Formats: sequence, C-alpha cells, structure tokens
Amino acid sequence: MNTRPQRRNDVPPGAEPVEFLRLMWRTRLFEEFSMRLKKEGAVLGNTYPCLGQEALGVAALALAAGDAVFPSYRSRAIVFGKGATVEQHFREMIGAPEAEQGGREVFHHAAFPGIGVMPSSSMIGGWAPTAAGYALTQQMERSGTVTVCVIGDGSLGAGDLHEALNIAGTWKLPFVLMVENNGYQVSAAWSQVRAQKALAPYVAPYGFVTRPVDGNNAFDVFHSMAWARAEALAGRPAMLDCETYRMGGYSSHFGEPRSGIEGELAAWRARDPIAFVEDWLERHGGMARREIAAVRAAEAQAIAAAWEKAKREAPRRAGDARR
Amino acid sequence: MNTRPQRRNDVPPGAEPVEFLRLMWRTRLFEEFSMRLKKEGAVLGNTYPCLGQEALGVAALALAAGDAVFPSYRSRAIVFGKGATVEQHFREMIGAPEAEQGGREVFHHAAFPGIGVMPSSSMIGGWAPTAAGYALTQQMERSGTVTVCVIGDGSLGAGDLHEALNIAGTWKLPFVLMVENNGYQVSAAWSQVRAQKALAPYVAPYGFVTRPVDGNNAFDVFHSMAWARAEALAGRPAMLDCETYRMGGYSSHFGEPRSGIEGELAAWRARDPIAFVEDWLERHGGMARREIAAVRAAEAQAIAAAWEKAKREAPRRAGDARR
Amino acid sequence: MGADPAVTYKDAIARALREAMAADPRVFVLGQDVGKFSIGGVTKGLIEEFGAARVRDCPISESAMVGIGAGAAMNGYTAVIEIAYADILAVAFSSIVHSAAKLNYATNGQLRCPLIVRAPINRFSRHGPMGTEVTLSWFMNVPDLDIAMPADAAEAYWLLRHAFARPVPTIFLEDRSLNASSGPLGAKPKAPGRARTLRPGRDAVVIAAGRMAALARDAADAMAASKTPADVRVLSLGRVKPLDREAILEAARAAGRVLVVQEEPPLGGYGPAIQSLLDTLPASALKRQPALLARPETFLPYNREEDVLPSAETIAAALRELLA
Amino acid sequence: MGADPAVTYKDAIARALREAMAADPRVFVLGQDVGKFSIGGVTKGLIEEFGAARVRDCPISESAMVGIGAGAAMNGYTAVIEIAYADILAVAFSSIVHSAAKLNYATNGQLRCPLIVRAPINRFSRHGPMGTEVTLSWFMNVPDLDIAMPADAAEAYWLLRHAFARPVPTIFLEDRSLNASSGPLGAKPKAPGRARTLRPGRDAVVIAAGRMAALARDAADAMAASKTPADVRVLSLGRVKPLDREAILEAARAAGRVLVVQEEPPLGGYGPAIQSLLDTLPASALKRQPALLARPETFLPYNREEDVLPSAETIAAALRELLA
Ligand SMILES: Cc1ncc(C[n+]2csc(CCOP(=O)(O)OP(=O)(O)O)c2C)c(N)n1
Ligand SMILES: Cc1ncc(C[n+]2csc(CCOP(=O)(O)OP(=O)(O)O)c2C)c(N)n1
Ligand SMILES: [Mg+2]
Ligand SMILES: [Mg+2]
Repeated sequence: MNTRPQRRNDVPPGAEPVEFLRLMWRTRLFEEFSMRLKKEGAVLGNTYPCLGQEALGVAALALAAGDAVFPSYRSRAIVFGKGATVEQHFREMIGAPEAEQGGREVFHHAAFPGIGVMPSSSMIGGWAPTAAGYALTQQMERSGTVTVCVIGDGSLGAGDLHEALNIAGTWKLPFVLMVENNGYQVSAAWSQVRAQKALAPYVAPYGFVTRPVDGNNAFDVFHSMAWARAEALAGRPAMLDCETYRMGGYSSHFGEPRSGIEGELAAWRARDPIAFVEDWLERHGGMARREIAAVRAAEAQAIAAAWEKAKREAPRRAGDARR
Repeated sequence: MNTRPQRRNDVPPGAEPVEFLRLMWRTRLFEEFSMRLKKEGAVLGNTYPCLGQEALGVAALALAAGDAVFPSYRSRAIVFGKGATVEQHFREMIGAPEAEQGGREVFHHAAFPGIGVMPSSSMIGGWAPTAAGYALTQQMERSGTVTVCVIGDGSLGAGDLHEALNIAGTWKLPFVLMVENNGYQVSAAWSQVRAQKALAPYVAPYGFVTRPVDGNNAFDVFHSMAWARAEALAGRPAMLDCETYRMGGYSSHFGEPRSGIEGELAAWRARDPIAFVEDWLERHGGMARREIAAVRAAEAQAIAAAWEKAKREAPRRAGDARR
Repeated sequence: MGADPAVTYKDAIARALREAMAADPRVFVLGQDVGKFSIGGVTKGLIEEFGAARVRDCPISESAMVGIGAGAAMNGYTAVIEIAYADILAVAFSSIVHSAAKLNYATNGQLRCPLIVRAPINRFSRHGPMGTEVTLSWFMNVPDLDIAMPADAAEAYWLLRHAFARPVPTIFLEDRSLNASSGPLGAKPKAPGRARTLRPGRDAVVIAAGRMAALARDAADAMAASKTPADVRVLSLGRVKPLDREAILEAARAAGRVLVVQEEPPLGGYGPAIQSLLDTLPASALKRQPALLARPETFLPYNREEDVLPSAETIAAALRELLA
Repeated sequence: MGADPAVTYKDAIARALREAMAADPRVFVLGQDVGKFSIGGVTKGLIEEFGAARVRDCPISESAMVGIGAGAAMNGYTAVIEIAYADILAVAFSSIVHSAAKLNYATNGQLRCPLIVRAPINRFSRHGPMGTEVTLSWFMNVPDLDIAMPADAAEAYWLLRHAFARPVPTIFLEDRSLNASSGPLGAKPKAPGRARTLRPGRDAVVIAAGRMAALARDAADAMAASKTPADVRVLSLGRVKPLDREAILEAARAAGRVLVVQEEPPLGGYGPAIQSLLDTLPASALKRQPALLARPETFLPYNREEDVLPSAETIAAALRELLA
C-alpha cells in the first residue's frame, strides 16, 4: 500500500485503476439492487444510496489495513473499499440474527471492526468524537495508523463535529476528515445552512491541513487520501473536502426532496465518476470496451449471487409490526 | 448614542472618556470589594473577577438602550455599562429575596432584562444560542437593535457556540460576538486547548466580519463596538476579538491556578486599562490628576454606601447549610 | 355546530400548528426540512402561507435550535421546533433542561419560556437503537417542563393548542406510527391537559400514554368481547407532565386494580412515577398491588422491536393476571 | 493485615484512580484542569506520575470528551472523564447515551464500552440552579449504563475500582460535600457493586444513595438514641444502577416498612424505581405502604437549597410517620 503523496492523477503503484472501477460498479450496482429490494419489500432497512458518489470509495485503497474508517451513512463505497462484502451487507439488511449486528443496528451504520469499519451514529456529527478517540489511541500506541472520519457536508452544523475537530487539531492526532461535500442536507441546499460551500475554511483553523478534492475523480480521491494519510501520520491532521453530487433521492423512504435541480443533475451527469474511469482505462489503461464491460457484468453477477446466498443462509423472515 | 463607525481612538460624540474611567473604576473597585466580602464570609456567591479586563465594559456605551447583552460570567464591566447598579449586585450576592433573582441564580448570571442584561448560563457556550434567538426576534421585528453575546475564549471548545455562530452568520442576524480573549481557560493556556490564540479565524468563515481589538484600550473597545453594531445592523454579523488579560485568580474559590505567569503579569500590568485612560485624560482631556483621583474616590464611596444600603434593605441572613 | 369529521393524527397536529401561527405572528417554526419539502408532512404549506421568516430550515444544530427558541421566548416569541425524531432530543438536552426549562426559575419569574419541541417517536420506522426510542424518561423528572404524548387525533390537537398557552417549554412526543389513525377532534376540553378516559370500565384501569394507551383500548375492547369478559377502563394521560395526580388517584380508587403500561424500560418514565403516587393511598384503597408492564431493560433493535414492546396481547395477559 | 486507617472520600477516589492507572497503561484521564492544576484535587500528582499523554487537559468540549472515551474504548482503552460538575453531563448527554451506552448493543457485542464519567455533585457550592443538581434521573432508565453514587469513602473506593472492571460506561456521581468525610476502606467486598447495610435495624429500613444515605444513618442513629427509640436499618445503594433488586426486596421484607429518600424531585430517580419494584411483592409483605421523601418539583437555588432538600430531621420525621 503506497501512502506517500503522489502527483495527482498518477496511477500509483499498488493501486490499479481497474480496481477503482470494480469497487465503483460494486457500489453503484449494490445501491440499485438494494433500492429494488426495499421497494419490493424484501428487506426492512432503508437505504441511503450514494449514487454519483462512488469514487469516494477508492480512498479506502490508499489506506493500510490497520487504519480505521468511521463512515457516514452514505459511505457504502468506502466500506466496500475497506473489505466489507456485499453479502455481509445483505445479511444486515435482512436483519438476520447471523448478521454481525444481529438485526440490531441498521445496515448503513453497521460496524465491522475486524477490517477497520467502525460504528457510525444516527446523530449526525456524533461519530467525529469517537473517531478522534480512536485516533488518540493510535497516537498513544505509535501504531503508524490513522483514523478516517467520513462526514456529509450537513455535519458542519453539528456542535459535536467542531468539538472533535478542535481537539484533533490541537492534539495533532493521526486523523483524516473526509467530507462527502454534495452540497445538500436532505432538501436544503448548502446556502441555506451555511455561509460557504467549501468546508475547508471552517476546518483549517482547528489546525488541519486541507485539500479540495474532485470527488468524482477516483484518481484525485486516491492520491489525496494517500497525501492526507501521510500528513496525519506526520502530526498534521488532514481534511479532504471532496466535492461531489448525490445523483438521486436522499433515501429509499423519501422521494427526491429537492426541486429545480434538473440543471445540476445534468451538469453532474456529465461528470459521472464511473464513466470517467472507464474512459481513462480505454484511453490510457490499454483495456478494450469489452473488457471494461465485463467488470460491470462480473459485479452484477456477484451481487445477485450474494443476495441468493444471504437469503438462503439467513432465512429468518423479517418482522414488520405494522402489518 | 452614537452608533456609526468612528475612526479608532477618536473620542466619539456622546461618549466622554471620563465616563469610561468611571465605569472602569466602578468595575475594579466592585470586584475588589466583593472579593473582600466573600473572604470575610459576608456573602455566599463566588466571584469571578474581571480585574484587568475593565475596559471591555465601555462597549456598552456604544450600544443603544434597546440592544441586548448576553454577558459571560466575567462581564461585570459591560453589565455595569448597561446600567445595572452596584447595589443590585450586592442584593444578588446576599441572595436576598428582594433581589431580582430572589436568591435563585448566582449574581454573575443575574439577568436584568429591563435594561437589556440577559441571562447567561452555567454551561459555557450555552448562551450563544439564546443570544442568537434574541437577535432573530430583533431581525424579525426590524427593531434596529442588536444583540451582543459576550464569551470568554474558552468557549471556543463548546459545540453550542459553533452551532449558534453558523446560524447567526447564515441568517445574517443583528448579532455581535464579543470575545474576552484573555488567553486562559482556568489553568489552561490557550495553546493547550486550541491551535491559535485569535478566535477571529474560527468565526469569520461562519459569515462574520471580524476585528481584532486591543481589549485594554477603552477607546478601541468603544469604537470597535460602534463599528460592530453598525455592521450587524447592516446584515453583517460582527465579531470583536478583544485581547486582554486576567490580572488575578479565576475565581474567589480557587487560588491562582496558573503557574509561571510572572512575566505575563508584568507585561500586562504595563498595559493597565485604567492607567491608560487616566493618562489620556491628563494629557489630552484637560483633567488634573486631582480631578482624576476624585473619580476613583467617588466610585469607592458609592460602592461602600451601596453595600451598607443593600445590607440594610436585604436583611435576611445568608444560609449556609455546611456549617 | 354541524358534524365533527374525522381528522388524522398528523392533520390534527398540522391544524393546531397552523391555527397558532395564524393567531399570533410571533409563533414561528424551526426545523430541518420543514419548508418547501416538509419531511414529516406536518409543516406542509406553512412556508407558502406564513413566509420563510417564520418557517425556517436549519442546519443540523438541534442544541442551538432549542437555545434559539429560548432566546426568542425572552422577547415574547414562541418557537415550534421540529426535531427529526425523538432520539435526537439527546443532542439538545442541555438547551432543553438548562436554557429553556430553568429560565423562569433562574430569573425568578422575570422571563418565561413558552417553547414547543415537537419530537416524533420514530418506532417501527426501522431506524435502529438510535432512531426509534421513546425518550420520555430522560425528561420525566425535570421541573418546569411539560411533556405531551398524545394517543389519538383529539389529544394531539388539543394538547398542542394547549401547549401554546403554557408559560413553560413543552416536549411534544407525537408518535409517527399513529399518524394515519383518525377520529373527531371533539369540543374544546373544559380542563385542557387533563387525563382522559378513553374507555370506561369497572374491574380494572389501565393507565398509559400515547401508543400504549391506544393499544390498551384495543386490549380492553377485546377483553370486553371475549368469552370471559372483563370491564376495563383505559385512562390516557395525554399530557404526561404535569402528571394528572387527581385523575390517577380517582381512577385507581374507583377500579381498585391498576395496570400501568409503558414502552420504555421499567426504571423511569411515567410508570414508576405513577406507582410512587399510588403508594400515597392507604394500602386498603387497592385490591391488588399496581402492576407495571414495560419493556425489558434493553434498547430497541431495528428488526423485530415488537418482540420487546408491550402489545395488545401482553396488555390483555397482564390484565388477566391482575384480575385473577 | 495491620490497621485499616481512615481515608477521606476524596482520597479514596484518588487512590482507586491512581491504582487503576498504575495497573493498566491503557487507562487515561480527560478533563478540564486535571493536570498541573487539579481543580478538584482528585487528579493531583497523576500528571507527574503518568505523564501528559495520560492526563489530558481538554477544551470545554464535554460531549467530545465522552465521545473520545467511547472511541478509545473501541481500541481497548478506558478513559476516565472528569466533568467539572454533574449538571454539565447535560451537554454530553448524547455522547453518553448514544455513543457510549449503546455501543455494545448496537454492534451486537462486537465492541464494548468501558468508560468512567466522574461527575461531582456540586450541591452547597453556591453555584445555583445549573451548578448544584444531582442529575441521576436523566440516566436512570438508560440500559447498559452503570451509575454509582457513593455514600462514604469505602463505597467510593470500591465502586470506582469496580467500575474499571465493568464492560459498560459508569456515571460516577461523587458528592463534593462528602469530600472531607472519612472512614476505613475495609476489605474488598465479596460482591462488589451490591447494596450495603450502613446500619442494622428491625423496625424500618431507609433506602437511599450518596449523601442521602449518609444523612439517613445520622437520622437513624439519632432515633436509636432518642427517648422513644426506634431501630432503623439503612441500606445504601452505592451503585444505583444496576439496581440491587435482591437486596432491596430482602430489606423490605425483613423490615416491613420502607422509606426511600432522594434529593431529586419525586418523578424519577431511584425512588420511584424502588417503589415500582416493591409493588412486585404481595401486598401482605409490607406493614405499610412504602414512602418516598424527595424534594419538591423545583430546581435548586444558590441560596438556602437546604430548605428544599431532605435533611436528617425530615428523614427522622418521615420515619416517625412510617412507624406510627
Ligand atoms: C443530530 C441529527 N439531526 C438530524 C438528523 C436527521 N438527518 C439525517 S441525515 C440528514 C442530512 C445530512 O446531510 P449531509 O450530512 O449533507 O449528508 P448527505 O445526505 O448529503 O450525504 C439529517 C438532517 C440526524 N440524523 N441527526
Ligand atoms: C460546559 C462547561 N464546561 C465546563 C465548565 C467549567 N468552567 C467554568 S468557567 C471555565 C473556563 C472558561 O474559560 P474562558 O471562557 O476563557 O473564560 P475566562 O475565565 O478566561 O474569563 C470552565 C472550564 C462550565 N461552566 N461549562
Ligand atoms: Mg450533503
Ligand atoms: Mg479566558
């Protein structure tokens, strides 16, 4: 795992763009699949799809195994990137007793501590302090590992976030704040809830080095996380302000709450993170369109198979007290 | 009351430097008097003296009667500046039923809403949201008044402060944040609890105009508040980062908790805010030393008289369950 | 007067809110997604009718939102704060208890704090242990705080209206799972805020609030219709705080057998508070020791929370035992 | 074994903390003014002995401090968090309930959350309604959370030691007004965390925790020595949560008359929880209805809070009534 800073857009040793693509397709297809499951009533849990934000997951590929990630509820990509499987996710969604959380916590807050996927919280901002606490223990043990705290931009409003960042900055913790800055907090555009879109100006004074990241460019995401990790290990807590866009509804239980976003959607559709990597692979990666398409097909097949397996192995029918 | 911005260090119309001096002596002598009362067991409440920070009180003289102040617990000066009397304070300290708070809330959190002195909170940072709420109602009524929220620099750690500032900035409330930036949080020097001493960098991103203020220079304080008030009324929430120093213990119930501060004390003693105004009055204000000394003497006499009166009028003996 | 048409629980809340805003320009709404997109539906249309100054979408800053409400109260305004779901009251706890509830006391009556915090109980929404809780226990013993937990549309409507007339903060624990239930609103209660008999009965009384009161009525109805019928009264608290001591004592004396049902664990909430109150009765006043049906001391899972919560069936079983 | 010298309440806490830090390098302290200047005195000397990495002065960020403790627990560390006074627990409420207490449940046992929040009760320090509160009620009904309220030095010492062995967060409500009280620490209790009989007696039992248990002992001693003597047992809960149901039921049965005393108002806390528990006894088990002595539903003033709090005198009076 290469963690030294790289020139942006370089392909670093040890990370193959085709891996980026695999992870991104896995993420997108999983989100679509699970939205369908929810719609059909096959699963209980709501989903908070990260459609359009899939490139953020490759940040995980710039991390070491011992690094911890405290994801947001919309961080499917980075959770897959850390090694959680689609099948594990399905088991959680079914609420099976065999699932790691045993049907207790919702799947989008599921923790898999063995692979460094740590618990989130239903309280927006609430996992920034716990992430800082984990980073503190990494610092105390001189473990050479970092903690990544992933938040949506709406977290800027939450006092807990500020308390944690001030401490992380003052104590120079091996802490990386990664912001999924999609410019919306459910229906509220960023300008309704804060004075400026970028979060870096708010975070830098706490003692963070910050970097704006094209969140729809997997290369930028990867290199930026490698940079951030190295900075954090060197005693400079780092912040990645990843600009991206949510290409769909807030969750499976609300329709699209935003209105008048057609223009934004069109502009961001042109910046599709998967198409970007596919183009790169075709132009610079020596891959044929057919090979590229096979990546998607393989992920789709694996997801379908994982669902079948999860269903079989976790046969307990989901309860629903309302019906 | 002049509220338009002025050149700094000008004496504005409507505010006499001799008034500054009166207010500052009242504050200092009151603090010393009440520390003595506490030591002698004559009053129950602890005191949190603002010795050395007396110049901050003249900010009140740049405010209109309808402006509200949410003070910190160390804001005796601005509370006097808004018109609360020494006698009222003594009644609170005795915990007399005749006192406005009726012996319920401690005197350093006493509210006198009729003159715009609003409640503080024992939760550091907790009065920033209430101050923002008050400012919101001023904005809704187009009242042409502002709310001043006074905090110590230790409040930077509190999540509530950040939540309130983000909202005040986003909503462009008629809100002035005034920071008593004395560089200490009880025993902790600022560098132990945050990455930089000035608070302006943290506050500006929320949508505030900010200004560094020499908190030991009454003229700077006065003009800066006039500026801040005008800014806030024009839809630009403002922040005054008043650098000052606490020339004594944190409170009457702890000895001086800081160590190794002799150098700091000496440096700041040379910047005594009262001596500064006295010198100015002698050099530029056409006052004789004798006249200047009379200001102090009058305040001292008024305080002693107020204590006698408060004692007489609020005869109920303070209870003390421990003895 | 004409007919009294059925109104849903959710519409009843929306109506009371709308009426309060229409009546007093100093009533305003704070929340997330309360404006153009009304996430829970209760604030729908308010921004069009009353404008964006009075229906304010906020950052994720619940502590500040409640603090803002307390500050606004100091200047004569009444904020209605919509919390996304009741569990989130935790992050606003200090603002509720210290800034809002204590305002009147600490200022010795100089300032009052009317303020309404609408915190929907999200149970059955599949949000897991941090998104489905009832949260009444956290606040039950805080003085100068009202708590409402309406069981049906009429209670929801009249209790919310009443909250606007109160000089203290109200935590309004509406229950999303009751949103679609409906009934007539009825006439204005003579003594608003008092406990209500949902169903008369002489053999025993169930005392409960919110969804548990609604389930208790189902249980009592079923028992009345069963082969070995029992005649069980259901007393719905509606406003849990102040606790309607008088109504509780009267009902207990009249029936002689008391079952209290709550969804929270047994170490707090209205259940033990009512049992404590009943201990002030002479031992001879009741035929049996009062019983409490509560969930075990555990959090709520996102799957099968119904397994640990009281149901009409377990209520009926507890009643049978009480009547045995 | 030698003598068992008297130790003050405060020193007992300091000693248990020091021993835990010496025994386990992964125990560390977070607080304000816990380092070179130890504001409450309990952490005095720790920074010299264990270094600044393990004794950390923090910004005014109690919510984050508790959250940091929960995050550290995920990696096998145990944080001891000193809160300036118990009222301030309000700002850390969400971190305590959601981040810490629910960790084990939500992760289905994958992660545990040992964590100690030391929150001194500041009553009689003249800090007014936001600086003198007991705050037990806020947490009483939260699952997977321990609460300790030691009544004397021995309880303080053994309960704090015990807290380090617990897989859940502990709220340690030490009472500053007891700091100077002293007594021997005694031998390690066979069953740590169980309720303790401070004083035997057959006519009635007072059940209480913390300072109220200490006052109850004074009251019972006085009654034993009075002209019309009564023989009153005092059961000190020590650890209020988990509630020692067994000891409470045993004591209630043995004495037949129960008085519960608490400083908080009567709608929450251990008082009603104990009364609720006693309702599971058959009516014949007790000679009288259990009684609760609590403060009225009001906040605490900075002047004369003793006027509204139970005292040895009002405890004795309540006992006389119970024995009448
Ligand atoms: C403290 C708190 N307040 C409110 C909510 C309800 N809520 C859940 S997600 C969300 C919006 C979050 O927006 P953002 O952080 O930008 O994430 P995004 O959905 O854009 O990925 C809100 C308001 C919550 N979970 N926690
Ligand atoms: C939320 C909270 N945490 C801790 C305290 C205890 N406390 C009271 S004042 C204080 C220090 C405040 O420092 P600062 O704001 O810089 O004010 P200064 O004393 O320097 O004027 C602390 C930690 C408190 N009152 N509230
Ligand atoms: Mg967002
Ligand atoms: Mg300071």
